[in-house]
Amino acid sequence: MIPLSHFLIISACLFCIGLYAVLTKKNAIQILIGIEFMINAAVLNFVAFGKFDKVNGGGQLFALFAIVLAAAGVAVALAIILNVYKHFKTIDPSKINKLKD
Amino acid sequence: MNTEQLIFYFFAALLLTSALMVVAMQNLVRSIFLFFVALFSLAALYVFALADFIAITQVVIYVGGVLVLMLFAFMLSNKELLNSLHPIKTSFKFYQLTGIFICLAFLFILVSLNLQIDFSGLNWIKSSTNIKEIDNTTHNIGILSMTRYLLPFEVLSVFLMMALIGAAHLARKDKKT
Amino acid sequence: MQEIEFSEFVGLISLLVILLPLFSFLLILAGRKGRGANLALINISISFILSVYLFFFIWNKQPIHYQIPWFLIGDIEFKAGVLLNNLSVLMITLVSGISVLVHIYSRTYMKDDLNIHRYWAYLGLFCFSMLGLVISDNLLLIYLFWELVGFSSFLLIGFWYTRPIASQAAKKAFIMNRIGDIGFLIGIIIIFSQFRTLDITALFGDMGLVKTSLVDKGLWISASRQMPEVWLSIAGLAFFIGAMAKSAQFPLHTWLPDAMEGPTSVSSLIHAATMVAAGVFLIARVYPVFDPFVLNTMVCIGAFTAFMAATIALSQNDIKRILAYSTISQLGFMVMALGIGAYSESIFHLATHAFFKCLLFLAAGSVIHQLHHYRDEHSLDFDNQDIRIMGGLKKGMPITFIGMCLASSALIGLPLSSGYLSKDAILINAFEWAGSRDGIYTMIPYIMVITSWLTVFYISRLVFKVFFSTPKRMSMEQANQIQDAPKQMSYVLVILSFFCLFFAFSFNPFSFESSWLWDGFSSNLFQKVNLYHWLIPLILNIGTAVLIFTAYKIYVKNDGMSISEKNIFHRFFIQEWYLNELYRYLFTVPVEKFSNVCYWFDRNIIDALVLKSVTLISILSAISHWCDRILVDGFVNALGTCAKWIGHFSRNFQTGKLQHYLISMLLVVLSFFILTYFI
Amino acid sequence: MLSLLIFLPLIAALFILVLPSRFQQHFKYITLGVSVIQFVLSLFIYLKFNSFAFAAGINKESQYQLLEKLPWIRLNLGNIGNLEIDYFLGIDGLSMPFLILSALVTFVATLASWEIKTKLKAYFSLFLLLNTAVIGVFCALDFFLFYIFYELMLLPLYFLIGIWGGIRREYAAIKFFLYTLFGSVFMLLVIIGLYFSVINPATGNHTFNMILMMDPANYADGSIFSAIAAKNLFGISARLLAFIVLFVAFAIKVPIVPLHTWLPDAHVEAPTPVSIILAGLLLKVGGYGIIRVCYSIFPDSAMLSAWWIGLIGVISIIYGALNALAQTDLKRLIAYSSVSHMGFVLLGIASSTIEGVSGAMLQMISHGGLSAMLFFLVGMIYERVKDREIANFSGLAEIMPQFTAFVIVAFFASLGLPGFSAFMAEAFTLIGAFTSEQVNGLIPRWMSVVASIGILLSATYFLWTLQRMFFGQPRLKGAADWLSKLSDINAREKLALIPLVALALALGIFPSLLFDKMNASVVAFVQLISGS
Repeated sequence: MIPLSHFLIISACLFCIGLYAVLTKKNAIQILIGIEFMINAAVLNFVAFGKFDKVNGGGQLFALFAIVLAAAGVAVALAIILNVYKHFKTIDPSKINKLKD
Repeated sequence: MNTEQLIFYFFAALLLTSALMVVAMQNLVRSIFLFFVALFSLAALYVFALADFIAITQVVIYVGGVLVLMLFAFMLSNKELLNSLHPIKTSFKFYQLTGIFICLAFLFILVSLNLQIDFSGLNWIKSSTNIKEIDNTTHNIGILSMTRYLLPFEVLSVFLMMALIGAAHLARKDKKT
Repeated sequence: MQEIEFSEFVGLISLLVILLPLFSFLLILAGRKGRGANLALINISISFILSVYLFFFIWNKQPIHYQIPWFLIGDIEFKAGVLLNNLSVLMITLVSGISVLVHIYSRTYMKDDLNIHRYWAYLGLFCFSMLGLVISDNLLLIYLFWELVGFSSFLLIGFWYTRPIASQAAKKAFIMNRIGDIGFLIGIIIIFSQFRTLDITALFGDMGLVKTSLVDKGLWISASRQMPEVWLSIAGLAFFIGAMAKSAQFPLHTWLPDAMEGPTSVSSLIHAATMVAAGVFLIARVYPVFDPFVLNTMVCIGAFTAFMAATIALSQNDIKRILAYSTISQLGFMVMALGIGAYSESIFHLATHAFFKCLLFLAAGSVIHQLHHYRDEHSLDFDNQDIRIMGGLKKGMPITFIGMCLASSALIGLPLSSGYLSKDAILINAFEWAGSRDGIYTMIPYIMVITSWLTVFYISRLVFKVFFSTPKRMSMEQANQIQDAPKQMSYVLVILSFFCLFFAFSFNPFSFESSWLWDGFSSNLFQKVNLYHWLIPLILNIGTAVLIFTAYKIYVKNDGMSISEKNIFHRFFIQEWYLNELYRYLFTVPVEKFSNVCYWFDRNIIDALVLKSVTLISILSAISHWCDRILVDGFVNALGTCAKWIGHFSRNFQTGKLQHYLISMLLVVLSFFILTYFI
Repeated sequence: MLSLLIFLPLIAALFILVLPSRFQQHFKYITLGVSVIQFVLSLFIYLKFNSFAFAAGINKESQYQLLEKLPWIRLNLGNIGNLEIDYFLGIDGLSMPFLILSALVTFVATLASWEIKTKLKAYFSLFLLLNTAVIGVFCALDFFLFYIFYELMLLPLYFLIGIWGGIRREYAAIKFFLYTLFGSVFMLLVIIGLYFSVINPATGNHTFNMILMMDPANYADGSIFSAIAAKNLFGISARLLAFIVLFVAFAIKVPIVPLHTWLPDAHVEAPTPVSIILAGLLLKVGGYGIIRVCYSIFPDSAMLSAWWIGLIGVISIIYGALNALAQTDLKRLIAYSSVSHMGFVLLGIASSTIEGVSGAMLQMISHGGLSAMLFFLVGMIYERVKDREIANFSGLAEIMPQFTAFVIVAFFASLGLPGFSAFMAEAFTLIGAFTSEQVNGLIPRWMSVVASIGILLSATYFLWTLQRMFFGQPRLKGAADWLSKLSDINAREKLALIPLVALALALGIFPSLLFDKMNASVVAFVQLISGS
């Protein structure tokens, strides 16, 4: 029997790794991967808590939903990345600073 | 330490190592393959949380869908994208430090919070220990998704369709321009 | 009732007389270039006819005075109106008559000028103002026309304004006249503040205010006001200065010779016959205001002017300048005559002089005109106004020659001419007047006699040189070829010649007392001394005969004594007594210098003082500004700078980079966590 | 009626301000329309104006015409009493002529504004604001209101000179501003002093009402400016001191020697329309102020200082004329000639005789028209070739005959040729000054005689200029280039000049047009100041 807190610590580690990727990576795809890590960390939490909710199965079902959503998100994000590349000729987010005034 | 624990920690270590390597890797192709490894080990961890169907789904969707999509995305795209994806030798920058600092701070917060909270003291977790385990999770999920969670399920399906159409629209080559 | 209607009628007619030329002025100026000759002539002719009509109405009958209210100031009402008495009807007839002749003459004389419409317009303006001047009943109105006369004279002298000399002369004429105008104005002011009216009849009539005012214990007392006696003399002098400028009396005469830069017809009308007589006219109008002191001054100045101008005329070579000085000299006669009280003689001489001087000028004009044409046709080069190069014109120009001779004889005062009557009358009166004086005044008539002999000499010199002597620059045959001027011009000469003879003025050629004109103003002031009445003309004429003969010898036969051009007197005379230079160094240059000094003063003293005080204030303000900046503003600025600095700092967050925003966001989330759970 | 006259331009200015800039070519027509309406209104006022003795105005409120009196500011100041400021307008024979003059000069200045090409919106709104202020000054009967309008004139003028002026415009604008402010600051002190001295008998409050200030009975016992109390300030009579301060404030505007040096600079640097307004109206505000304020409120002090004022007038006449003679810049020459001509106004007022005051009034109106005309004419040359040096021109009569005709008219009119208004004005001023010794013994006779030399000098400088610039052979500094630029006068310029010529001629030949309307007021004024 694996204690719940172990799952949570692993998911926290995974989340931070994803966060690091999102914050520092110079490549949009890598950032996307970081985001996936973060989603997966969340999914792991769902699943871990879902262990204690067998009857309603909320944890598992929402984990399922989250996975599907993440997949859809990836598809859209990749499409966006392609378009961004077409438009800016780069996928380095630090070079895309049109948000600056 | 029994075998179950041993396997669990092995997969956990594999997950964290591969994830770290994914983010530390400069080469995109390699990091994607390592990502593949990380996802597999994550699926393994799900099994330990009594979620076999989720684990299968994880493998099918991520490994069969997302990763393939990613690989195809830059393999099918034009040559310059690939060229620009060549690893750039960068020194250790201030922003990386900042990122590490923030991540560690978050980690510290999450872990410390995790340690502070007594999960087993929670009511619903306490009560759940009395309920008998249901083996057939797949069956249970099927019923639940068509009864209790019908609305989120339908919303999700519509959303999924929208996302796919959007992705297809974004990714297509605009002939007019 | 009927009388009022009658005077209204006459008033309207006289108004018409003066307004017609004004219409021609306005219409011609508004009309097309080069036109207007006929309009001007028609208008002035109608004017002339109407004034002749008025003349017969008024002459030696009841004067007519017609007024309308003009404006009100305080409780004094000013009226504008016409006063028609013997003097004014004589003057309007004279002025309009000569104007008509000059208009006819100018049609030919000015034919070739491009801006002829301006000429006609200006002539119209002149006639308007001159006629207005003589019939006005009010000193203010007279002043108005007086200056308008000066103004139109300015325009006409400067008619050829592209010639610098002409515009210079025009300016000089106007400014010289302005000096006189100021005098006139001061006179008006004194009269007005003393008598509270400017009406001529009320002031200078038989029982007018001026005559009834008293001089008592150093005070000049009128019905309502009084002022120190000296102002009476000043008023008289002021009016006299006005007359002096207009009638070109020493020392304000120098503008008249320069005014000869205008067209000759203008010189003849304005600067010989009419305008210059305005001064004499003014003196006659305001005669009662002169006290003995002013009258004596008038005599001296008149006599001196006459003498001086005659000497200058002796030496001049420009035909028009000679005539100009001759005019000045004759005007001196008139002024002197007025000074001695020979009022009617003076007016008489004014009338005769108007005709013969006009004729002299027009004749000279036709000589100039013909010489000019001859010169242009034969492309010769000479000054067509210089009498030294003229000669032998007698044969080709008989009408001009005869006209000139008649006019000269009138000027000299030969028997049977009109001048004989008027000029000798003045001389006789002068002797009679001097009989009752002593000291320097006894010299006056003798000076006049000498002047009159000088007159004989210079005019003979002119006639002989122009018509008899051998011409320079061309042969005698060439000179004989020069023909009389075209018909229109010649007719005018003929008409004027008629007025140079005695019968136009008197049936008895030897007695001015029988002249109708003299009769119209008869004011016998002096004990009649019969001796003078035949002795003076006799002596004069004997002298005249001798002088004419001498002049003939010198200028025609070229023998006898010849006048050296290096003679000091000659130099003095030919330079016109150096008066122009004197004025230049005495007035023009100092005024100019003084005005520059004033301007310097203005810039460097007054303005500099202002600027200095401003500098002082600005130094003070600089000090206070320093305090302000360092102490008060410093604090505020520090706050401002701080805010700015913070602004710049936070601006750095706005990089536009997604990840940086994310970092910031996470830092904030982090700090919330820390705040919530750890502190 | 008067409010309409005053605020019409203000409304137009606001209208122009809200219009978008793409209509800026039409602003001048709006301004022109306003000035025409104003002119028509003022003509209407002129025709309806009652010239009988019972409507003389001056020191009797009931005799003013077109009165408008509204309580404006009422403040309870505790133990000092109630603050009482009225919106109080009205005209009498001494202010009515200025309304017509203002409207006419504004009209001409608007036509001259055609040449302004930059920042039209700002220009025309400032221009209209100035117009409001000027007319307001001539109508205001409440001293506070008067002061507000008086100061309001400064602001637009400062900007008009400072922005659209010539090369040294900032210098000129600041000089003008400082000079005028210098006068008006002290004026404010006197106004406050008067406020605390005068009591409205009807309400018992202190008041700013100018008409009440003219009556010695309204002064509070022992107040600083009370004639009976005869208090001293700094060793001299307080009333005399106040008179001098007010006089200096207005005399700067007139201007008098030695406070005139702002005038040549301001006139020369200002753009043509502003020069026109400056010379045509602003100088008259000074003269009007002296009559309406200084003399009417402090007649006793005015009598004491008449000799000095007359002397200043004479000095201004001669000194201004001599300075004009020394000028090489045509505009500066005309500016100095203004100093000389305005000296007559001072002399006429100082004489305190009916003739003198009438002459001074006529001189102001006449000079208003003529100086506007002169500056307009100079402006025409300047805008064609950007040069005004007299020596750079010769024989302009050949090149621009119609222009020269107008110049001759303007020059001769201002040098006092009879038949034009300036002559009548100067003649009556001199008559008044001369008569003064007999009537009230204020001014010695020699002043009048000396002043008449000014007329001679004015003839000298104008004719000299005429001879140098317009007569002679055509010879220009800029040769053929200038020759092509020096086109003759156009229809717009004629439209501006002809009314001015007509005004000068009309007043010169029929001075009754003006004298009749203001005679009663002048008589009342002279009675007031001579205390009978």
